[in-house]
Amino acid sequence: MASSTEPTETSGGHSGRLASRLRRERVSSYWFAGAGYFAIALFGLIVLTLVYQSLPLLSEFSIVQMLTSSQWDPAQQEFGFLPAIVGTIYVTILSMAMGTPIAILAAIYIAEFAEGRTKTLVSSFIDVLAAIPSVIFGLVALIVVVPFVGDYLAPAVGSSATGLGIFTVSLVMAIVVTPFMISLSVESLESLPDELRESSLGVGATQWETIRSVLLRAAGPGIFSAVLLGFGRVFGATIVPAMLIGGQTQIPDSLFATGQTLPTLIVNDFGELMSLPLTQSALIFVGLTLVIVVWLFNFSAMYVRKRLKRRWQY
Amino acid sequence: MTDAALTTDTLAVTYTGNRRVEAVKGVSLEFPRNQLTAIIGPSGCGKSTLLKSLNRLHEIQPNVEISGDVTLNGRSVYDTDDPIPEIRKRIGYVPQEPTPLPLSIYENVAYGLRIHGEFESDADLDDRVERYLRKVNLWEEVEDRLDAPGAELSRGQIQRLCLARSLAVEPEVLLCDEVTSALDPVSAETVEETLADLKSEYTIVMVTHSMDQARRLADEIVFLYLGEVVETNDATSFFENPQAERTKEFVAGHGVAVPDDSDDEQSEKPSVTPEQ
Amino acid sequence: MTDAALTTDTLAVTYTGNRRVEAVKGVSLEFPRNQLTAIIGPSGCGKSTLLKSLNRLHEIQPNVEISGDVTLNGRSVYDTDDPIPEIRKRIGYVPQEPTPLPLSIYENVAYGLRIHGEFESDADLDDRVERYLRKVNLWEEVEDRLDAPGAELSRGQIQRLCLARSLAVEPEVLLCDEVTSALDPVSAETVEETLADLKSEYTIVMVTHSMDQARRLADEIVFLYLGEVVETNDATSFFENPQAERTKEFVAGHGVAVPDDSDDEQSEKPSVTPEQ
Amino acid sequence: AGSGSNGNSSSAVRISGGVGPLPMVEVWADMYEDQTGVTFDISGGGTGVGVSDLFNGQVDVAMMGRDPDEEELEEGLIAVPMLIDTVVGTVNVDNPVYDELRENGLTREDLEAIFTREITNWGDVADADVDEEITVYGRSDSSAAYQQWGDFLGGDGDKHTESELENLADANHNGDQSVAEAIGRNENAVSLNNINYVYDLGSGELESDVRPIPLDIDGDGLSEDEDFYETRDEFLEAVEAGIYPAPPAREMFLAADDGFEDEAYDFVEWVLTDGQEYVSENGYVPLEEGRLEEALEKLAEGP
Amino acid sequence: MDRYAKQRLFGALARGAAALVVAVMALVVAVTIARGGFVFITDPAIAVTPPGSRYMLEADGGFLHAVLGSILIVGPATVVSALLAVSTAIYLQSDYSSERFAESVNMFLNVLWATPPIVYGVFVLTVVIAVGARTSLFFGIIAIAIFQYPIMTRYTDEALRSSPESVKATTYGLGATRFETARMTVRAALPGVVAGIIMGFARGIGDAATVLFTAGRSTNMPAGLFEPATTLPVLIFDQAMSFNADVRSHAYAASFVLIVAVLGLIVVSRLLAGRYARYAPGGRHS
Ligand SMILES: Nc1ncnc2c1ncn2[C@@H]1O[C@H](COP(=O)(O)OP(=O)(O)OP(=O)(O)O)[C@@H](O)[C@H]1O
Ligand SMILES: Nc1ncnc2c1ncn2[C@@H]1O[C@H](COP(=O)(O)OP(=O)(O)OP(=O)(O)O)[C@@H](O)[C@H]1O
Ligand SMILES: [Mg+2]
Ligand SMILES: [Mg+2]
Ligand SMILES: O=P([O-])([O-])[O-]
Repeated sequence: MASSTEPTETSGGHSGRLASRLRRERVSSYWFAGAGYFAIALFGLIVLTLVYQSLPLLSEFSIVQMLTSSQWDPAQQEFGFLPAIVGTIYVTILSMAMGTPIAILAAIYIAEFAEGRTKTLVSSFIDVLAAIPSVIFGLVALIVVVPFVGDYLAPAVGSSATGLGIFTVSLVMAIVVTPFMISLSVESLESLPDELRESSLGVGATQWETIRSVLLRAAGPGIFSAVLLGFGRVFGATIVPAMLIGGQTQIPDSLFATGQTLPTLIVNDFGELMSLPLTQSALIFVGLTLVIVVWLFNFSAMYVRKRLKRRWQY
Repeated sequence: MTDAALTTDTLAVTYTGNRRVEAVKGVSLEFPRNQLTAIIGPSGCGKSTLLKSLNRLHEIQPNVEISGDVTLNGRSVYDTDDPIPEIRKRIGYVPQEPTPLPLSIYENVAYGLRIHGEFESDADLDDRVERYLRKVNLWEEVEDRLDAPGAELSRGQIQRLCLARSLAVEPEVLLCDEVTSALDPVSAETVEETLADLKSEYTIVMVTHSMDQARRLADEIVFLYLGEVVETNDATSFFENPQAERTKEFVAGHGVAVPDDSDDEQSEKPSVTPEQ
Repeated sequence: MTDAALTTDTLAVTYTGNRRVEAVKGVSLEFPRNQLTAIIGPSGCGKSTLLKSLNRLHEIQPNVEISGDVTLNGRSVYDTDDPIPEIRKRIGYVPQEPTPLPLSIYENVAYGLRIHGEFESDADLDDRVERYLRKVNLWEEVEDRLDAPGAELSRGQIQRLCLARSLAVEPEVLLCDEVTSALDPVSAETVEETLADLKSEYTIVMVTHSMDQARRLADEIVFLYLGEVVETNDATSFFENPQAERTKEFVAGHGVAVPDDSDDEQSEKPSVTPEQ
Repeated sequence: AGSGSNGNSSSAVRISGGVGPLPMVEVWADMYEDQTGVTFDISGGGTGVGVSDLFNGQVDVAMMGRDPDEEELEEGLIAVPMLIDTVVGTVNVDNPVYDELRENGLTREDLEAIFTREITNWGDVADADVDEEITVYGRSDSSAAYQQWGDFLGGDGDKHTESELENLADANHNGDQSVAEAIGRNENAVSLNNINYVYDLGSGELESDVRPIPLDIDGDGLSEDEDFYETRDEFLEAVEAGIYPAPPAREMFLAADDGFEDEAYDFVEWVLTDGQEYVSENGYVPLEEGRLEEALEKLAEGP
Repeated sequence: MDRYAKQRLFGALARGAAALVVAVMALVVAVTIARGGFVFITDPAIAVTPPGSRYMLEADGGFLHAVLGSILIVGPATVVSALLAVSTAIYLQSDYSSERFAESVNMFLNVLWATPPIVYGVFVLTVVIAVGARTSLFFGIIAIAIFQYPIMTRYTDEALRSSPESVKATTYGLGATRFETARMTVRAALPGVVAGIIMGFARGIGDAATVLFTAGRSTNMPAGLFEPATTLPVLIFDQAMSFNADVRSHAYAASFVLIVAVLGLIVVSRLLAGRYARYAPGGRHS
C-alpha cells in the first residue's frame, strides 16, 4: 500500500500547497523571533529612556548626594530621595514580615491539611482575593483600617497617629500580596511527590516534622520565588501607598509614622509638576531607581534560588 | 505460623473519591517474623493499598475508608491510643520511587533518629549512621561525602539510602513497595542483594511485580487478585505447586494475568462503582 | 537484503549539551522493505536516538550533532533539498507515550491529511479516516463517537489512534518507539496485534525493550549496545543462534545486559565526556 | 462637555490640567457650548500635565490650580486668572477649644505657630483649661492650596514652603477629601481645606464635622465684620469683597502657549465676562472687577 | 513541648492563618458590597449613564465613561499583549531558540514581571511627551499591554513547557512544519494559555498605576483612540478623594462593578479551562 504510492506523485501534485506552507513557516518564524527579541528590546528601551530622561537631573546633582539627602523640595530644587527610599524599605520589610508567615502557613493548610470541599472552597477564595484590584483594598482600608489604626492600635501602643502611615500601608499591602504568595506556594507544595511525605511519615515523623524538615525544604525554591514575587509587588506598590501612607517626605521615626515611598513620590508630584523640567527628570530618575533595584534583586535572587535548589534537592 | 509479627484481620480498604473503589476486600493474613513475605499480583490489584494500610500510611490520602484490623505483636494498630507516628516508627515503609529527603546523606539517615531522639551524643549518632549505611552496603561509597545532598547519589544508591534511613529507627517490620522497579537492572541487583542480606534480621513485607524477584528473595508469597487473597504459601510450594487456577495462570504468564476480553484499562481493576 | 527501504551509513549522533554523549556511534544498517525490524538493547543504549535520526526528528532538540547518512529508497534524507516536513511525511513516527492531539477522534486521524492537503473532498476525507481506523482495528470501537475528544479513549485505543494517524499520510516507513511500553498488558496486546497485521504492508522499524515482543513480532532484529550495533540478523537466527557474546548474555538475561561492576547509573550508558 | 466631545473633536477646544478648577471649567464649557455650539474636550491629570500638553501643542488651554512657575513662563506660557478658590483653616466640630475659636478666631501668627509647631497644645492656643495635643495634618500631593497656605502663614514677604509644612505635620493626606475626613475623625486635629470640603455643596451650610477657623485679621478678636463663617454665601461674599485675605484665597488660571487663539480666545473672554456670574453657585469665588479687567487686558495683549 | 503538642499547635496555626485570610477576604468583599452594592442597587443606572457636566460637583450622571474606558483600554491591550506573549512563548520553545537564549530572555521577562507598574506609566508618558502627543486611550492601551506582557508570557511559557513533548514529536512525525506544530502545541496547552491570558486581563483591568498618567484621566466619555479616557481603578482612586459624598459613593459602586467583573473573569476562566481540559492529552484523568 505504502510502496504503491509514488512519493513524486504525492509531492508533485501538491507542490503549490507545500510551497505556501513553507512560506508561512518562514514568515511565522520571523514573527516569532521578533516576539522573542521583544522582551529584551522592551527592557532596553525602558532603561535607555529612563536614563536619558534622568540626565538633566544627574548633570546637576550628584547621585550620592541625592540618595543620601533627606531634603525633598522640588520647588526649591532640592531632590533628596532618602526619605522615600527609607519609606519603601520600611513598607517592604514590614509587609513581608506580616504577610510571609501567614501566607506560608495558609499555603501549608491548603496543601497539607485541607481536604475535599473545604480545600476547593478555601483555595477559590484565595484565588478571588488574589484577583481583587489593589485600589479596592485601598478604598476599603480607608474606612476600615485607617480608623482602626488611628483610633485603637496606635494609641494602644502609645503612639499618637492619624491612622495613615507606614504601618497601615504595610498591613494593607500584606493583605494584597498574601493570596498571591499563597497560590504560588500551594502550587509548589502540591507538586511535591507523595513519596516525600510517605518517606518521612514512614519513619515515624509527625506531620509537622515532615512539613518543617522535608516539605518546606523540598518546596523551598518554589516558595522562595513566591515570596520574591510578593516582594516585587510590595516594592513597586503605588496606589495603596498613595492612598494610605500620609505622604510625608521625611524619614519615619516610628512604625505608625507617615512617610513616602518611591512610587508615591511619582504619583503625588508627577501630574502637578511634570512641566518643570528638573522635577520631571527627578521623578523619572525615581522610576529608574525602581527598575535598577528590581534588577539587582532579581539577579541575586536567581543565584540564591539556584543554591537552594542544589542544597535542598530531592 | 504462630510467630507472626504482623497479622491482618478481614482488612478492607475502600477509596471513596469520585468513584468507589474497593481496593482491598477483607484480607486476613499473617506475616511471619524475620522472614520476607512478597505480595504479588497484577497491576491495580491492591498491593500498594494493602501494604500502606499495614502502618496506616494510606490515611494521608483523602477519601479512604478502612475496616478490619491489623495487629503488630498482638496489639492492634488501629484500635490503640498510640499516636500514629509511633506505629509508623515500628512499621517502617520504603516507597517505590527512590526518594532522598532534601537533606545531606548523613542527615537522611539521621532523620528518624533525630526525630525520635534516639541517640545519646553526636558520636553515638555518627556511629548509628555509619552502622546502618554499612548494613545496606552503602558506607564505602559515601563515607567521604556524607555532607553532599542525598539527591546527588545515583538512584540505586538512593534506594539503599532509603533502606538505611528506615532501618535506623529500628522498626520491627519493614514494608517495601516495589523498591527495585524504578531502578535500572544493575542498581536493582544491588538493592536486591541488600534485601537478601537483611531478611534474616527483619520482618519484611515486600510488594513486587517481578515473579523472578519474588522467587529469588521471598520466604512467603501472598498472591493478591482484585483485592482478594487468592493464595498464600511459602515460596517454594507457591511456585512449584500452585493451588488455585488463577495462580497457575499468573505464574505461567510471567506476571501478566489477563482477565476478560476488553482492552479498557478499567477492566483490569477491582470492582468499581461509579458514584455519579 | 537488496530491497532495503531505508539504510543508514556510518550514522553517528552526539548530544553536545552540558556533557558530550555519543549516543549512536557510526551505525550502518539496512531496513528491509515491508518487514518489521526491531531494535533492541539495554536502556540508554541509543535506540530512541537512532530511531529519531532516521527521519531527522532528533533535530527538534537543541545541541545534537549528526554525521553519516540515511537513505530512503536510495535518496539521501540528509543531503537533499526536500523540506524536512516532506521527509517526515514519508517516514512516519509514533512516540512511546500514547498521545492524542487536542482534537476529536476524527480530526486526529485527519490531521496529517489536512496539513498536507491530501484529500479531494469531505467525503474523501471521511473515507480515508474510516479506512485507517479500520486498519488499526479501531473503527468499530469509535465509529459512533468520532466527534469525542481523542483524549477520552483508553490508552490502548489512543495508541491505535496514533498508528492510524500516522498511517493516514501514507508513509513509506513507520518508526515506532516502544509503542506498547506505556500500556497495561491487555492494551499492549491489542496494539501488538495491530502491528502484526500491519507489518506485511509497511516497512516498520520498532524499538522495544521486551525480548518477548521482539520475538513475537519482528522479522529482523538489530541489537544495539552502547551506541553500536552488536549484531543484526533475522529474528529466528538471532534468538536461536546468537553470534556475539554480548547477544548471548543479553538474550539469556531476559533483556538485562549487565555490564561491569559498579552500580552507578552512568556506567550503563554510552561513553560520556564531561565538558566542564 | 459630555456630548461635545462626542462630536467633531478636531474642531473642539481642547483643555487639560489641574483637577482643582476642573469641575468649574466643565460647567462653563457646557454652558458655552449651549450658547455657541463650540465643542470641548476636557481632561484632568494635574496642572503639570496640562502645561505639558500645552507645550506639546496637544491642547489649546491648560487649567492651572497654581501660579505658573518661572520656568514655565520662560517657555512662553501665558496664564490669565479665571476664579478664586479659597483655603481656610479647619478643625473638628468637637475641638476642645472650639467655642473660644468661634468666639475670638485665630490670628495669622497663631496659625503660623500652630502649623510650625511652636504651639503644640490646644490649651496654649486659647486661654482655656484644656490639655490636648494638637494634631496637624497637611497635604501630600503637591497641592496648590497647601502652597498658598504656606505663603499665607509666612506673613508679609515671607513664606513657608510646602515641603517645610509637610515635614512639620503629623500626617499628610493625598487630596482635600482625605484631609476633611481626617479632621472629621480627630477632635484635636487642625488642617486646611478648600471651602467646598467645608460647607455642604447643596445647602451651603456647615453640615459635616469640619469647621472653619475664623481668621482674626486685625488681632483684636473677632469683630462683627470679621465674622462671616456661618454659611458659604456669606463667606464667599467676604472673599469677593477682599475682607478675607489672599493668600490663603488663591487664584486659578487658564493658560495658553504663545497666546489664546480663535474659539479658545472667545471662550476665555466669555469666562472673564458672562461666565463669572456662575462661579459663586458652584462654590468658587469670582474675580473682583479690577482683577477681571487686568485679566482681560492680559488676554487681549497676548504674548 | 512534646512532638505531638507541637503538631497540634502547628496545625492550629495553619488553620488559623487560612481562616484569617478567608476572613479578610470576606471583610473586603462584604464592605465593598455593603457600601458599593447598596449604592449600585438603589441606582443601577450609574454604571450605564455617562457623566454630566456637573458630575464632579453634583454627581450628575454615572461612570459609564470609566466602564467603557476600562473595556476599550484593557480589551485591545489584552489582545495585543496575548498575541505577543504567545508568540514570545513559542519562540522560547526549544525548536525555535537555543536554551541559552531562552534563559536570557526569561531573565529579562523576570525583571519586567517585577517592574513596578508605575514605571511603565512613567515610561509611556515619557514616550508620549517625546513624540509630542497627548495622553489618551491609545497610550493607555500601550501601557497596559506592556504591563500585561511579562505576566502573560510567563504563564503561557509555563503552559507550553508543561504540554507533553510527545505532542511535538507526534506532529513533527506526521510532517508538520514548525508553525503547524507550534499551533498544535498551543492548542494542547490551551487551558494554561487561556488561564494566563485571563490572569493578565484581570491584572490589567485592576491596575491604576499604569494608566494614571497615560490615558488622560478624562471625566468625559471616551471619544476616540487619541482622545483622553479613564478606567475604573483610576476613577475609584480619583473619586475616593472627591468632596461630594455622592461622588465618593460612586467610587464604592465602581469597586463593586470591578469586583463583580473580576469574579466573573475567574468563573469564566474556570469554565473555559474545564472545557479545554477534555481535549488535553490525559485530560479525562484529571
Ligand atoms: N487515591 C486513590 N483514590 C482512588 N482510587 C485509588 C487510589 N489509589 C489507588 N486506587 C485504586 O485502587 C486500586 C488498587 O490500587 P493499588 O495502587 O493498591 O494497586 P497496586 O496493586 O499497587 O497496583 P500497581 O501494581 O500498579 O502499583 C486500583 O484500582 C487503583 O486505581
Ligand atoms: N536530549 C538529550 N541530551 C543529552 N543526552 C541525551 C539526550 N537524549 C538522550 N540522551 C542520552 O543519549 C543516550 C541514548 O539515549 P536514548 O534515549 O537514545 O536511549 P534508549 O536506548 O532509547 O533508552 P531507553 O530504553 O531508556 O528509552 C543516553 O545516554 C541518554 O542519556
Ligand atoms: Mg502499587
Ligand atoms: Mg528510548
Ligand atoms: O487644588 P489643590 O491643588 O489644592 O488640590
